[in-house]
Amino acid sequence: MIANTTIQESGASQPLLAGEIDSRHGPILYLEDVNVSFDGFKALNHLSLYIDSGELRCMIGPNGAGKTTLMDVITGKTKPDSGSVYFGQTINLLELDEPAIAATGICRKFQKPSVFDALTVFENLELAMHADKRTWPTLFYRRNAEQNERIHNVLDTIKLTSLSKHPAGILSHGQKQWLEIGMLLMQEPKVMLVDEPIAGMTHQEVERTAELLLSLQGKHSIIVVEHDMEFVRSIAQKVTVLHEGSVLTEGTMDEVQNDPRVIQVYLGE
Amino acid sequence: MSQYKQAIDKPYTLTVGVLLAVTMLIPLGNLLTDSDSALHFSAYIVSLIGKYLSFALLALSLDLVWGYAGILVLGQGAFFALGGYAMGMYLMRQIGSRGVYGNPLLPDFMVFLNWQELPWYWLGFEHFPYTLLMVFLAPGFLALVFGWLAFRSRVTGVYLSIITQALTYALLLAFFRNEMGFGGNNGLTDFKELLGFNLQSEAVRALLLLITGLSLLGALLISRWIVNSKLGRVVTAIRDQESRVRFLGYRVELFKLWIFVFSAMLAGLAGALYVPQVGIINPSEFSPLNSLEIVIWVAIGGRGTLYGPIIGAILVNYAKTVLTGLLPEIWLFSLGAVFVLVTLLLPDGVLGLVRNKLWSSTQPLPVSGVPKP
Amino acid sequence: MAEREQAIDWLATDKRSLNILQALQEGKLFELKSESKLVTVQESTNGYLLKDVVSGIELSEVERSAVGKLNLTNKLRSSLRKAIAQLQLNETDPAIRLTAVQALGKDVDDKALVLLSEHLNGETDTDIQLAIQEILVLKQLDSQDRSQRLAAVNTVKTLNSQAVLNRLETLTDKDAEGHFLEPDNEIRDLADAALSKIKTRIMAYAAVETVFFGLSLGAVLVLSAIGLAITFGVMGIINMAHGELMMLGAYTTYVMQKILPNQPGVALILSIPAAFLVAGLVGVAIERGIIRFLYGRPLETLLATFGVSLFLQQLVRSIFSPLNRSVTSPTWMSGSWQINDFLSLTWNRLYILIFCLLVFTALLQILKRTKLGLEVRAVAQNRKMAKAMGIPTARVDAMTFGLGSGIAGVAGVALSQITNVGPNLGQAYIVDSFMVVVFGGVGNLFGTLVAGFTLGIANKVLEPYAGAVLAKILVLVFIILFIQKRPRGLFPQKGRAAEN
Amino acid sequence: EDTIKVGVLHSLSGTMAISETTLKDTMLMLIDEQNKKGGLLGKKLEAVVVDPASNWPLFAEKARELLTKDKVAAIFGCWTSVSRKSVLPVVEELNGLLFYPVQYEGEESSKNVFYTGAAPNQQAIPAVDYLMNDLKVQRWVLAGTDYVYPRTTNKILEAYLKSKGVAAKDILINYTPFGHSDWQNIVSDIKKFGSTGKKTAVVSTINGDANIPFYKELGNQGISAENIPVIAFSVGEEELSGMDTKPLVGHLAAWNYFMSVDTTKNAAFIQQWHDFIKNPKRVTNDPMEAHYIGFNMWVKAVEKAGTTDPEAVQKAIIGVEFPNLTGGVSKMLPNHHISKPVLIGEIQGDGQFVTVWQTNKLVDGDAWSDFLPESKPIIADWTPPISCGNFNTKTKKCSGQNFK
Amino acid sequence: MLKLSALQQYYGASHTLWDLDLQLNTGDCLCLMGRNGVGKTTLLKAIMGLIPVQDGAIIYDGVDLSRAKPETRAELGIGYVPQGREIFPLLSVEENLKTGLRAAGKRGIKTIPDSIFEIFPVLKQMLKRRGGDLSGGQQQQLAIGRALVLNPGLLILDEPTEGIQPNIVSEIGDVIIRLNKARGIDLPRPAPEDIGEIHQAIVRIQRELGVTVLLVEQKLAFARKVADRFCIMDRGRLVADGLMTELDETMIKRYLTV
Ligand SMILES: Nc1ncnc2c1ncn2[C@@H]1O[C@H](COP(=O)(O)OP(=O)(O)OP(=O)(O)O)[C@@H](O)[C@H]1O
Ligand SMILES: Nc1ncnc2c1ncn2[C@@H]1O[C@H](COP(=O)(O)OP(=O)(O)OP(=O)(O)O)[C@@H](O)[C@H]1O
Ligand SMILES: NC(N)=O
Ligand SMILES: [Mg+2]
Ligand SMILES: [Mg+2]
Repeated sequence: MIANTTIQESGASQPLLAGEIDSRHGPILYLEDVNVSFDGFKALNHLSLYIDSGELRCMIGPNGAGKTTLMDVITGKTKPDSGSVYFGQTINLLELDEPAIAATGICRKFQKPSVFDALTVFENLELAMHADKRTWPTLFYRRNAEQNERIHNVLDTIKLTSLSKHPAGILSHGQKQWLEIGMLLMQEPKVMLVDEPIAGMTHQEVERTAELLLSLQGKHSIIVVEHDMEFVRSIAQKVTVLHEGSVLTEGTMDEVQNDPRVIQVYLGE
Repeated sequence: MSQYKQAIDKPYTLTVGVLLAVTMLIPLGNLLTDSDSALHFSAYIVSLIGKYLSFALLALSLDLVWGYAGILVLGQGAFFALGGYAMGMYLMRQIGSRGVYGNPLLPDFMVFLNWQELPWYWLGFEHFPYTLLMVFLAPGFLALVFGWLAFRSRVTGVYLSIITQALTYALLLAFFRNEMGFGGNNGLTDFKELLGFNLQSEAVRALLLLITGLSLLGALLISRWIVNSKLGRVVTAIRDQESRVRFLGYRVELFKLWIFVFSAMLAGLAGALYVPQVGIINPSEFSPLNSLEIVIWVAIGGRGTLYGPIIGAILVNYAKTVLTGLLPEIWLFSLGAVFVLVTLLLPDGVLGLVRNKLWSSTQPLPVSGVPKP
Repeated sequence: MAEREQAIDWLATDKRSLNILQALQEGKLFELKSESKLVTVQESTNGYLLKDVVSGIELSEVERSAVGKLNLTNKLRSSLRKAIAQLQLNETDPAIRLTAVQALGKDVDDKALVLLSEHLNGETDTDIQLAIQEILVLKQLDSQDRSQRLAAVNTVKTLNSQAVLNRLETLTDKDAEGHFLEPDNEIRDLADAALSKIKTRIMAYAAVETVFFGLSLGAVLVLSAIGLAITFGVMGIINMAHGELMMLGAYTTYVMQKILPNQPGVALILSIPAAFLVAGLVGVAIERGIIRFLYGRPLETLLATFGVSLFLQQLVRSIFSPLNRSVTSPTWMSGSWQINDFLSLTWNRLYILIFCLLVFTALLQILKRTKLGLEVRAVAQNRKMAKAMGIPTARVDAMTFGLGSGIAGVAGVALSQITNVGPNLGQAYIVDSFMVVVFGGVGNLFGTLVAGFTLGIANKVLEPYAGAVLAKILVLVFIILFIQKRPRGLFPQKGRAAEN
Repeated sequence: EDTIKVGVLHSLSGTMAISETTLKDTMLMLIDEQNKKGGLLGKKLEAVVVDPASNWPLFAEKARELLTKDKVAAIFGCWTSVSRKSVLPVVEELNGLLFYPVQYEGEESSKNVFYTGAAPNQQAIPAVDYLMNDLKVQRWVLAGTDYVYPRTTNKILEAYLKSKGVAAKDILINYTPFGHSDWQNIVSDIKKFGSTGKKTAVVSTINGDANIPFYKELGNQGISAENIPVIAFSVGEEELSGMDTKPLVGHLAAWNYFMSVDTTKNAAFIQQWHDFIKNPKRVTNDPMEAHYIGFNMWVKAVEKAGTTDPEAVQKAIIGVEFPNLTGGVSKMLPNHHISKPVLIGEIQGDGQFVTVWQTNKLVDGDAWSDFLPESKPIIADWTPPISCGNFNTKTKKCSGQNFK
Repeated sequence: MLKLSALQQYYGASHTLWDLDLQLNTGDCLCLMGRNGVGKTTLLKAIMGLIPVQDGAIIYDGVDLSRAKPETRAELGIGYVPQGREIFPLLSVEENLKTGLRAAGKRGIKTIPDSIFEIFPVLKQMLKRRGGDLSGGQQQQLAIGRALVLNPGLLILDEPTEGIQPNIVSEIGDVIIRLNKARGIDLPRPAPEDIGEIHQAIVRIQRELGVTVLLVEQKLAFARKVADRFCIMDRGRLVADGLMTELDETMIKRYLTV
């Protein structure tokens, strides 16, 4: 209901696209045998993971299991020690840096909300907006009516219309979370990596977020990391449990919830 | 567009207005009236203002990289000096055989150090268009190479600041060397003509001032257009959260490079305008302390505002002119005290004060109104 | 002056004149104008206290203008030196005899040669015997007897002596027409071999020397940077007045020496705590008066401290005049440790190197072992949270800034021993100091140490090939390129936190 | 009240304040004294002091300010050559007068500048003559700071030494940057260069601040004046007063004035200085004497011309004579340089010099060195018919300022 | 224990807290609720002294703290767990914990109490790791642990469950309850000869003293579990309060949904 108005056709119009994403064989994201270590500590340990096109995947796991690190690997922030990471069949993400990966259509919301404090809410969204992001076109860029409308739609979605002209620096924690989600929407990504979207949100806002994410699936492949089980339950189809840097188990919510190992390391009770 | 931009529009307009008035009035006054007219300004005033305006342009250039892109360049003077040297070389070549040794090709300092031929890098500087090109290209190229290396390797913060300082320091030492062929410590002096016009004539001085003023205005307009463009916002975003911008798909290093090179070229232009008006260019322009002073002008005026640095540069240099004449023995006390007081009392620079008093905007300001991350 | 030279020669023949000659050499010999009489003097409150030259009996006190000093020139000085050496050859103290022998050996004339060989017979001290033999064996090279010469060449090749080197070179040289100066092939070949042996040793000594030069330059860099490593590296304050704090330390040394004019060594040692206090207190005043209002606005500290630096410069100009001030080096800091003719290490540099390491260790201990160390870093990383944890940030800030400033002052004491004490002292070091801290990695004290020594040695290794200026340029370019490879210095802060 | 203004253009802050502040005080003293004598042309003199802050473009700006705003009759100022070069176009454009009191590299003669310091032939050449003839020096180190004055001086000296038969391998030339402070290698090299048994000397054109660490290092590495004397052209009493002179004793300097010279004029001058500056320990030095001579020559010229008009003073001052402090009578030459005695002194433990040699008559300052091929044919003569600062005697052409 | 009266706070010209009154009794566990941006964090910061208040009083244990430095408040035993964790990123976990020792030292605590590692074992494992390198959840645990070093009488927690895995969330809940109901750190098992009235008395006093807790929390379930009172803010004002059990759907609808 929300996304239909804000998210336009994506994919075909990517100007910076390094090539069509080939997902004919199913998965759009491939991670195989990925290892990351920090000063000897293995944050990701022979991790393999496949995400299908259009899928909404929930990712849970204890604190420090490596979920954020996984996103760091996919978005190019952290280079793994070994393993392979492919976007579609053809794009080797390990060869690309962060902006190049973003340009292929992989976007991310950070665990700690990170918005641009000095820019207004509006400008934050505008910056994120899908567009030609090279220097000269950016310099000569003019916003057209359609783009304007899109920004306003997203502002509505994230309920920040009234604050649109304020610097983002004055937003409260929860408002920043919303703004980041808005920025994600503006980017029209193929793959969305959403790290703990609902931290600091009220119960009702959580519901709205769930609705939003559900409406986006199908068009976008989404990975959501969250510790709020109620929320996860409300959106989950397939859930992956990460533990000590590798996949502990994968399955439907019910399967996972009843897995004794998951209960032991994560859910408790 | 947004409210706070309107808030800065007023002083901006005022700055533009005053600059325009000054740059038109003084030169036109001098060109059109007799020397005893009230509208006729002495060569002293004209070249003084010319110098201030060149410095203002230099400060503006630094504000672009520092105020907006957050790159604290401690070597901006290097680009200024390079532009200045390019212009100086042209002016030297213009002396021709009127030098003290009458050598038609070689500048005097080369003659008495027994240089036999003009070094290759001096070739072409007899042509003004080529010189004009080099005024932009020499600093631009240096900025391009240096910036490309540094930004690509993600050198940021103080590390970047200090290596820009190292850069200008290295250039200082290099230009001091007489073997470099730039006149060593004495630099380039004794200029006579620009485009065939006598540099000492009143009209040429007035015209130089006019050109400087118009360049400054032009640069201010372009800079404002840039910072209000989306590129300007990307650059501001980079200042606050560089890594986040990458994940939005922008090539941070290219944006930084763009603004860095543009700013270096502006600085080069400032240098080129400065040299014919003060009559000398010497390696001390490369000294790290000079570059530091530019930072001070920007900070005093208010960084991240474009017009603030212009006013800062003019104020500080005017203060210097006055104080070195009025309190020659103790003026450093007063200047030092001014720096301390401005920092303590006027966190947004002099312009912050003016802005708050005159336009008492309740809107937070783009740079310092928000707690820094 | 020529008359004086003759007089010295004449005096040299009489043992009793030693006092007079020494007084003359030390600049204590004056002429009492009214009586045209030579006296030695001692400074007293009202002028000079006169003493009889020979007996040393006190005579009277006169005004300064009543006496005129007997001036010396280089020529007189060298005659004097010889004359005194001749007379001292028979002193009882072997150390004095050794110096006398060495003095005579500097340029040996026939007279000295006879004197020395005579002396050798009666000499009991082995060191002195050796020294004399060395002089004599060199002379043997000029002997008429070929076998003696061959033997001499063989003996000298083990000596690390410049005189030997010069002599051997003349044995292997050609004259203008390309004929060898030395007609005897065998001697020449032997000399050649000996020469190459000595030269190999010289190369090794030169390498040691270069490393020492580098370390001592490095020590100066480290000393000047280490206070900044705290105020800038740890606290994040861009302290442009750092150089001026060093300057204050140097001026403290000057003042201490004024207070204790006759004990420059004691004054120097006392200057260390004094300079620490002076600079430290000024630092605390700067922090309490200015910087504390600027936390969270690091760039503004640059502006304010730049103002402070101008102020301090002008302050010393007003108090001490714009001229350089003369700081003396105590005797134990002067001269060098002469290992042999080809290697000597200057004492002042050696002491400064040691001093630098001491200061560094002390500082490291303070930051590691005391609570202050932890609290400083906590405050620097998150001031508000530090407050919320109960850390008295104001006190920590003042103490830390005071500590960094105090160390700058101590560095100033060291600098006073090698360079100008003047109002510009600070500016000469500020750029280098920042460079060292950044090159080492901000916030890493150990990095500062390694960076300082690295840059020092790099500079000194390059200098012989490139010259002083080019070497410095090359080092700067090296820093610029190095930072590309390691964007956070030699010892970067690692991990997630450092990335943003 | 009607006064005659005199501009004093010396740096009071920045790197050059160390040297120049004293000259500012000297000027104030001289002006003060002249006023006590009744002023000039019946008017009081008024000093206008500004601070060009060791910043070269600021020198030009301040010169312009003095001439345009304050309308000074003459400017006494500058120290470094580059500051003079910066001021030069301004005084020429505004037809002012500049009295420049420091020894310099020559190769210049402006209608508007009077060079009261030494030209190379009044300092460097006699110094080398002394070393060669009296000390029998055979090997030469020419060490200098890398700027025009040392470069030019050393070029002149190199040419001169070679003309005297010194081989190239016996000359070592070394340049260091301003404020160079780490002399370990260079001193070690000098030591090696001088240890071959041939008498070696260092001719130092090392400037200002670099000298203290240089001499410290010399002392510590055991180079004494007896083995390798250093003769300096930029180290005077004032520089010595900031040094620990113990290790320097016996090293040399060549100047046109020493404080220790025992003449009644000098004693009076020193007394006057001590009274004025209220510090009996302050020393006097060569550039002070240059200002003393220059100022008094200007006064005489103004009196002679009856006006302070620069044009008239320029004409009147040529040929004006004034007794210098060391015994001779200096004269303003047509090339705007003056005649001076050349003294060589050895440093004493108290920071004073003992004169060990001196020219028996005054030496005329030569603007264009005879030892540089390009300058040899050039002369300066500001009297008619030549009236030019660089007149080529071969081509009979005038270049530079009065280029036609 | 804590009494706020007529508190006013502004960010520049914008009025964030309006005339706020709040009372916390010893042993209370109060949950502050409200939508995003209504001023909850602001209020906690004001209590901690991290932002100045323009007017009103903050009385803690009878002392007016409204102008006191944050350091003083920490020394008096107010522990603060900020939103967003605010770990010292370059200090190791151990050093992070040690930062509280100066203030704690005033009340006799010289070393990091072992009980903290019992509550959060992960901290013991990562003692030498830089705080900034920890995962989000690990940092949150560190932040709570750090506040506990002060052995606080009043513990302020700003959304402490944010980003924490479920089993730890419930543990944190238990911890809060335990701290609140009893004075946190369990006493060592007494030696047999000590068992007696004195020991009993100490235990009783401690239990009665309990840590007072002021909590901001959005997760209803969690809030219901740990808190015994609630308090709702809207646009800088207190609009409702009561016992946790009294928090009903209408109130939730009215104040907590958008
Ligand atoms: N740069 C680093 N240096 C050292 N250890 C690191 C670094 N980055 C991450 N780690 C460690 O790697 C592990 C995985 O961290 P990560 O942030 O991926 O966890 P997570 O699954 O996102 O946890 P959470 O749910 O708490 O956010 C953690 O134990 C963390 O301490
Ligand atoms: N530094 C600031 N300057 C101006 N306004 C601010 C500042 N910080 C916060 N605000 C505003 O004050 C209001 C209250 O913010 P606060 O952080 O206290 O909200 P909150 O109730 O904690 O929200 P959340 O649940 O999202 O954390 C918000 O509307 C916010 O925009
Ligand atoms: N002229 C000089 N000494 O610079
Ligand atoms: Mg995470
Ligand atoms: Mg909050």
